[in-house]
Amino acid sequence: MSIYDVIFYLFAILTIGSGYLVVTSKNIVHSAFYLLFTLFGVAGLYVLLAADFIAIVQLMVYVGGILILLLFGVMLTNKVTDVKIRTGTIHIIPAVIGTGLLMGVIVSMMLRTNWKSEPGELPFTTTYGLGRILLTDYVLVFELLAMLLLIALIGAASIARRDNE
Amino acid sequence: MLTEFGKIFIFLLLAIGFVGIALFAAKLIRPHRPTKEKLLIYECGENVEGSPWVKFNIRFYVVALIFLIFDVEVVLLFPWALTYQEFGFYGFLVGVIFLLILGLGMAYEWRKGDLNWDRTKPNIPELSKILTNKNVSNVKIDEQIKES
Amino acid sequence: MKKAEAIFEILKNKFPDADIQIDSETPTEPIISIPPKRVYDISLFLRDEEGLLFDSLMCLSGVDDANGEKIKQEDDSEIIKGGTLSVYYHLYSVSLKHKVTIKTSADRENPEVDSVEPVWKTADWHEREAYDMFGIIFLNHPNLQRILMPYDWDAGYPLRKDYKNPEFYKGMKVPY
Amino acid sequence: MYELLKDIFGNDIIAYIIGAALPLFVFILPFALFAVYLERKISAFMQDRLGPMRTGPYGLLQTIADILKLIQKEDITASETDKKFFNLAPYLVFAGSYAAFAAIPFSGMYIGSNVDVGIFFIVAISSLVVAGLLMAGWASNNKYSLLGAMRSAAQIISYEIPTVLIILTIVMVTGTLSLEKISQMQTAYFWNWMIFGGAGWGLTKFLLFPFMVVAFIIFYISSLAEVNRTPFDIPEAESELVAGYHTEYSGMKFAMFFLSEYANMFAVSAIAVTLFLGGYQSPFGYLGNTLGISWLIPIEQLFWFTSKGIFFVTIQMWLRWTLPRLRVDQLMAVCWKYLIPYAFVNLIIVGIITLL
Amino acid sequence: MIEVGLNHYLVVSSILFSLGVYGVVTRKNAVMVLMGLELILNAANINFIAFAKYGNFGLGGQAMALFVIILAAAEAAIALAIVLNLYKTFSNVNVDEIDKLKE
Amino acid sequence: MKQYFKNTWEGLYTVFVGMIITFKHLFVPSVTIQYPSVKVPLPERVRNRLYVNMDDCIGCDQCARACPVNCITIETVKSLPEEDLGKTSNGKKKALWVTKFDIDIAKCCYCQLCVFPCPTECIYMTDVYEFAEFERNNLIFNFATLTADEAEEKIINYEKMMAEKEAQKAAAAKAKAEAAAKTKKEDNSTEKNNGKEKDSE
Amino acid sequence: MGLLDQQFSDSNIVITKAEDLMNWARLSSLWQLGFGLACCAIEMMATSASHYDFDRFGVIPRPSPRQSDIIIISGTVTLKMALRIKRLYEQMPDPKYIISMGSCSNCGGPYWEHGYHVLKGVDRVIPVDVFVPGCPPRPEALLEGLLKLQEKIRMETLRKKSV
Amino acid sequence: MAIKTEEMVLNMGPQHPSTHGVLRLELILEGELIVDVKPHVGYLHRCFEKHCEAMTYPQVVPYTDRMDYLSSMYNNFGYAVAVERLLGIEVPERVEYIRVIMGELQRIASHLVAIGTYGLDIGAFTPFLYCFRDRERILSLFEMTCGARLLYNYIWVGGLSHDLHPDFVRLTRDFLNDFKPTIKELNNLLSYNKIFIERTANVGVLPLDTAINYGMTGPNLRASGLAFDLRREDPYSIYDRFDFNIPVGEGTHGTVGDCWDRYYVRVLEMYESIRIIEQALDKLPEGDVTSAIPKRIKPPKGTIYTRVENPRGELGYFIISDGSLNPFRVKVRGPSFISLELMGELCKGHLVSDVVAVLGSIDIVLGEVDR
Ligand code: SF4
Ligand code: SF4
Ligand code: SF4
Repeated sequence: MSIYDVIFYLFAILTIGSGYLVVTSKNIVHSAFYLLFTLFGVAGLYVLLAADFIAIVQLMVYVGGILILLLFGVMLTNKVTDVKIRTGTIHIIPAVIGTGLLMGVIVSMMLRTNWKSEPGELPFTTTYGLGRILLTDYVLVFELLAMLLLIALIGAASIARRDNE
Repeated sequence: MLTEFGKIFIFLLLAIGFVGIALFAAKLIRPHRPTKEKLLIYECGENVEGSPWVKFNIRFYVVALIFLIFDVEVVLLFPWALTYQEFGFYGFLVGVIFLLILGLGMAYEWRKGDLNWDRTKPNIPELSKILTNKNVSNVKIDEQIKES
Repeated sequence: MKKAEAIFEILKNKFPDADIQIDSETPTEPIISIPPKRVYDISLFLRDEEGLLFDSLMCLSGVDDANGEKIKQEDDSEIIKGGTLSVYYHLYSVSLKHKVTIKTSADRENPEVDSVEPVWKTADWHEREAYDMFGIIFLNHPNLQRILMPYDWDAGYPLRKDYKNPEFYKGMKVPY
Repeated sequence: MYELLKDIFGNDIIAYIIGAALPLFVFILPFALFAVYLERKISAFMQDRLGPMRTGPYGLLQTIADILKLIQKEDITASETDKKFFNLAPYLVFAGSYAAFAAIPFSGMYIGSNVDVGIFFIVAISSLVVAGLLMAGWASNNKYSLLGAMRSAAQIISYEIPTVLIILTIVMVTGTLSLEKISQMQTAYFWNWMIFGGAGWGLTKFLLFPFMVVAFIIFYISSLAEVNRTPFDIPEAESELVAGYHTEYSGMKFAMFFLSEYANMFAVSAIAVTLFLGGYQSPFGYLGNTLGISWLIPIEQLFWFTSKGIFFVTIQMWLRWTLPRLRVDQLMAVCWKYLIPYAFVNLIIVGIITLL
Repeated sequence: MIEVGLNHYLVVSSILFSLGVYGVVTRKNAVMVLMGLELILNAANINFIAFAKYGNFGLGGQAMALFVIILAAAEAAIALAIVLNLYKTFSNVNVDEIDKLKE
Repeated sequence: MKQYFKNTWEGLYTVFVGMIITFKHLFVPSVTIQYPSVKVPLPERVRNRLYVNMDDCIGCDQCARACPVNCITIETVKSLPEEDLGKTSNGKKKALWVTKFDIDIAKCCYCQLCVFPCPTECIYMTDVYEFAEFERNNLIFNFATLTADEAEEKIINYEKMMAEKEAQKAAAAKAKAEAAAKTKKEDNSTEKNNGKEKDSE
Repeated sequence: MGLLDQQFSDSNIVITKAEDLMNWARLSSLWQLGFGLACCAIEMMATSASHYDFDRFGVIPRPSPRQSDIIIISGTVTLKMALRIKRLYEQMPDPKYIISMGSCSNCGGPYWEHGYHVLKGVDRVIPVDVFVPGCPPRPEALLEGLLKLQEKIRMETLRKKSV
Repeated sequence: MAIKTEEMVLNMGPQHPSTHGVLRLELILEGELIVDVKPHVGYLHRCFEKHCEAMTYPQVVPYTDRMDYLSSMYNNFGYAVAVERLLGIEVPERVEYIRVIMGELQRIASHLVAIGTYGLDIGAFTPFLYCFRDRERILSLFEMTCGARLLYNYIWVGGLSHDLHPDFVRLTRDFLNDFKPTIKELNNLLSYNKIFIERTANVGVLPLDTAINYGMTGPNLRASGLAFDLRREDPYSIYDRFDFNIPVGEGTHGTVGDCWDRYYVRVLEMYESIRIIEQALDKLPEGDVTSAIPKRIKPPKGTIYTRVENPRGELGYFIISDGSLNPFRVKVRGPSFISLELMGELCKGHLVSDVVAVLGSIDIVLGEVDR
């Protein structure tokens, strides 16, 4: 087992383990904190997949942005009576069975399919390449994203502001 | 092979290891004498009233929200900043349009006052509101003082 | 500018039914005494009346007159029965620059005085202090509770002349 | 050196740890202690005092005594805290702030990790710190802590935007994200530094100069805010929130926050130096070049880098002991209403200039 | 043990995906549902990037992942704003209860 | 808009001004007094620990009465007629044995009120301020020069004398009842005091 | 169970050295709980100000009791305050020290006789290490008290005290 | 329904870096917004009034020192004036002049603490130490004169405990000359600093009519725009002989009566005090300072309410004498007591940080609030 593999397993376990804790922990703030580790683990996986830029974007946007927003959201919307923030769960048993099945199906599908698996010649640094793609193939998407963000910004802010005057 | 990210990872592990070792070393030395009072939450020596885990100020949330959008924006700009010179003016224009669109969002937020932290005006104590009974004199106070 | 005597005349005319007196014997300042249950009316009048305009209450002090009957307890301490507790009001008019001293006395056993908190906001804490120290009860005060002493102090009113220290407060010895 | 160690151990990880990571650690830790001492001395001199005098000569051992004492202190975890996260938070904060050092080029030869997206990485890893602070504040179950952590998080994330915008400006000029490359570009003499418009003698250089100064000021201000220094130290504002997010922390855990705070100060200064002031480059050529001793150059570089870094740390302290602190809404206003628009405009102008 | 390859990543991603689904299905709290969604999106992203590497599609996969992240951010912002609004209206962020309240 | 730029400018400018001021102070010599090694001389009127020059004290109790916090305890015994206690430096005759002169310096508020009434100027405040203690009882200073035994002795002497006097008086009293009763009263009261002291010892 | 909780029956050179080092660290870095009660607090502030400079001794005020080693009771302790002081003291992590500064906290000071609301000596609620007399003590006196305390810490030992 | 942040009760104090002693503020917050502030006082209640009843008249003086420990001189001054009026005695000229000099020096010292700690509250540490450095020089002047640094027991009924030290006049002049540039420096460092102005201007605005109704006095009232100073309005001692201005708040950077005004009025008052001291030093007559001190103070039966302008405002002594050696009742009307009452009103609608700014600007001394 090479060092690469070790690190992969480490990150995989980190991701899945904390992912499990995210969905099962009773306290929603705990969930959010566990999500931090999941996201971090995923970022690690990205690095292993030679997507350094994406990994860092993951860190920056997910950990630095979405997670914080989620945390603030949690703190804002949850009525905390004493100590624990409990989130109710519904129909655990059917859900476990269902998702278990789903997982089985997907995993087996993934494994059965004969993916054309040949490590591509990815440039080691991807940022530059991504920049070129953005300015050529995806230039429209790029601008559209700006529009999307604008709309998201205005929309979210005005929804959040609504009748808060 | 140790990639550059591998080094960073080692660095992270080292940092965590260091904290672990330091805390462990401290554990070997430090005393441990908890008492009931000691384990109370500190609040200037008073009894804690209510939990801090209450619903929080919406302002923090709005800040985080605006931040998130801008964060995403600058993230997208990084690849652009690296490469736009290659495309000359066209490349620049793409970025500037992107920027301007978001600048518009910013301007909108500014106008709408979402960038202000709190929208309530601080209340200036007005005597007529504080005093409940009929009050004839107050107006006169001012006038008379000015005269004298 | 009005002298205390003039103010006394005005008050006398305005409130003929109330027992208002002036004590000009003290060498330093004449004191107008008014009945405790009329304090509110009179002070409102003093504040708002043209020509008086006492817009600020400089000081409000409770006093234990200690003029009752002194009874010796077996442990050598005294308690005082009967007599009065007084409240002194020192008023000042910022606009007209004159001052006056008003006094009211209430029975020691049932010391009830009108609150002037609605007239001068500053009286709020002063009255609480007087309550805290002397046990004078100010009627219509919005928040009459102890202010300087601990809220759960139950050993009486310390500035009364016959106050006696408790031995312990929450496990702490009080006397030296 | 690294190669040599690799040969000896036959394993790059161990070689790396011994050759690069540990020395860096060994450098940063004492630095934090030294910075605390420096701060106390500087503040003392500014206030016509003497500062620590009695522990060691001129109080030099003061911070060592402090840390030794902190080791001995009892570690209180109050009964109502959220213990798991309460204990986890120092790790996150410490790791987050120390990992940033991995990508900082201390000299031409000496860089923890020459990762291609270096500067971007540093910005991103600091979000770990934000999460750590929030965790600390929330887990403490203390109102001051939580308020402090909230403020802290809001502040750090907000000021990330102007920081990143300025970094973008630099990236546009240099065309690279690697701190190593940025440093190399500003080689040899101080007029090649980024703040003076970078290398080369074209018209661009002179046009860029004023905007680079503006960029530098914005960057410096927002980096102050990122490390919670006065005038942006409201999260731990003593006069309001007692000690902010680390109110409940005692003993060694507190020391971890403390160390990472000072390490952070150096980190942001180092970034400012790298981006604008030539990084590890000497302002007036190298002695090593003149004398023809090539191994001297990295040492000189290390010297220049640290002294520049410490210089800016000193300025941070200077500011701290001069200024009052802002209120939380003003803090946000400074960021959103002043720094970001300025940085925005600056970015566009620099973009136009670079196209010329 | 086989060397880590595409399949490993796919397995991780599908497990993460199922966890996400589990979260979405079982949790009542809207914010929790959102977290589940984030897990799902992350799982998808792992796939994108894994295929980008092993499937030799160049950087297209990564660009896709980048867009997904950005969309996720926008989605999170809007969704949380909506959650907030729900909260304003119903003082509650439990999805089923809100369902009931609507009637 | 103008306000906007003005704010920016003012912000930067005033910060700069402040920085210059603090920078200047870097080079202003510090005003610190390095205490344990350097001790500045205190002005002569300084009010610190009390000192009583017992040679001069006549035990008049004035200081104790002036003290607002009652932290001076003085007990005295009349000397026997044949004993000569000497004179104080300003020529007052001493007539009392000071058996106890305690100042509880822990209670003292250093107001100096006790100093002024002293007829012989033997109680005064010194410039000693370094007397921190681990035990509070060490802060009670005994100035009385007599040892406990001596004090005991003086009291006994005095009592003896009083007893003798009493006997004489008793004899004399028969002759002049009224006058004797008056003196007796006084004596009794002092005696009572002395008796009390004895009990406490 | 940390080292400081242990008590060694016999002393050896290692313990003595470690002890010395630890005592040295503790005595040179006494962080003070920033907290003043009355007039003495003003003198305490003057002590931290430029002329006397507490910082020379390594004493810096920390706002939170969790990070402080020494509490200087500087002023009159009233009954209302006493319980809070006790709690604040309790909330400090061990090892911790107390300096009682001024007559009031030593024994009630000028208020010992008629002070119906004054605690007559802070040692009635918490154990005091050093009493600094004075009303208020000069800053030098406080510094001297601190030196006394340092002396006391220097003598501290891990060895079992012979009973 | 607007989103309601839950109300949170946050304690500030009794142990808190910025409550200036042992004050407990109970803040009711909505997020960071203040809904209400409830001050809880009494943590320093030292039973002053009870002590007075057990003391003789001269013995009360040391206790007045301990009331407002930042302006002990002035407390002595006020008490002396009150008892003198009760006794109906005149004091020698020299005594009056020295009293005024001491009182004004004390005012400077007290304002220095107020300004310094205010800087500290806003987050600037250095001005605090500069202020204390200068204050130290005033303290050494006091120490030279009466031997104590903080609690002087200097101004007695009918006179003074000591005459001036021979060097006093020279040293005081030196100090005043050195001090004037320091105020300027302080202004540049703190008062005109943009951040400081932003923090204080338009915060905690106190309109005049409210101030009067609440009985606010001293710099706090003057900052609201009324030139009301007891030294002018109701002259005691020899204040009518000096030429000085009464600084009032002008709302330079915000509204009249905001924190900045309250702060700046104090700065300006220091200039005025310097002027008064200089005039007094010029005119200082020779004479004996202890001659008028009565051997036994036994005032006639009666009451007196006397007020003086202490650095914080109107310090009133209400003394009832029953003709014995001890006062029957002494009530003190402390300016801080009244100022603190207003805290709640002033803070409403502000942020947590502003509480500190408002509290610092009204400059309270807990010893006087609780007595
Ligand atoms: S200085 Fe004052 S308190 Fe001390 S003993 Fe003398 S009179 Fe009493
Ligand atoms: S006043 Fe002087 S002589 Fe009289 S007892 Fe006191 S010290 Fe002795
Ligand atoms: S000892 Fe003296 S100075 Fe200190 S608090 Fe008590 S009265 Fe004030």
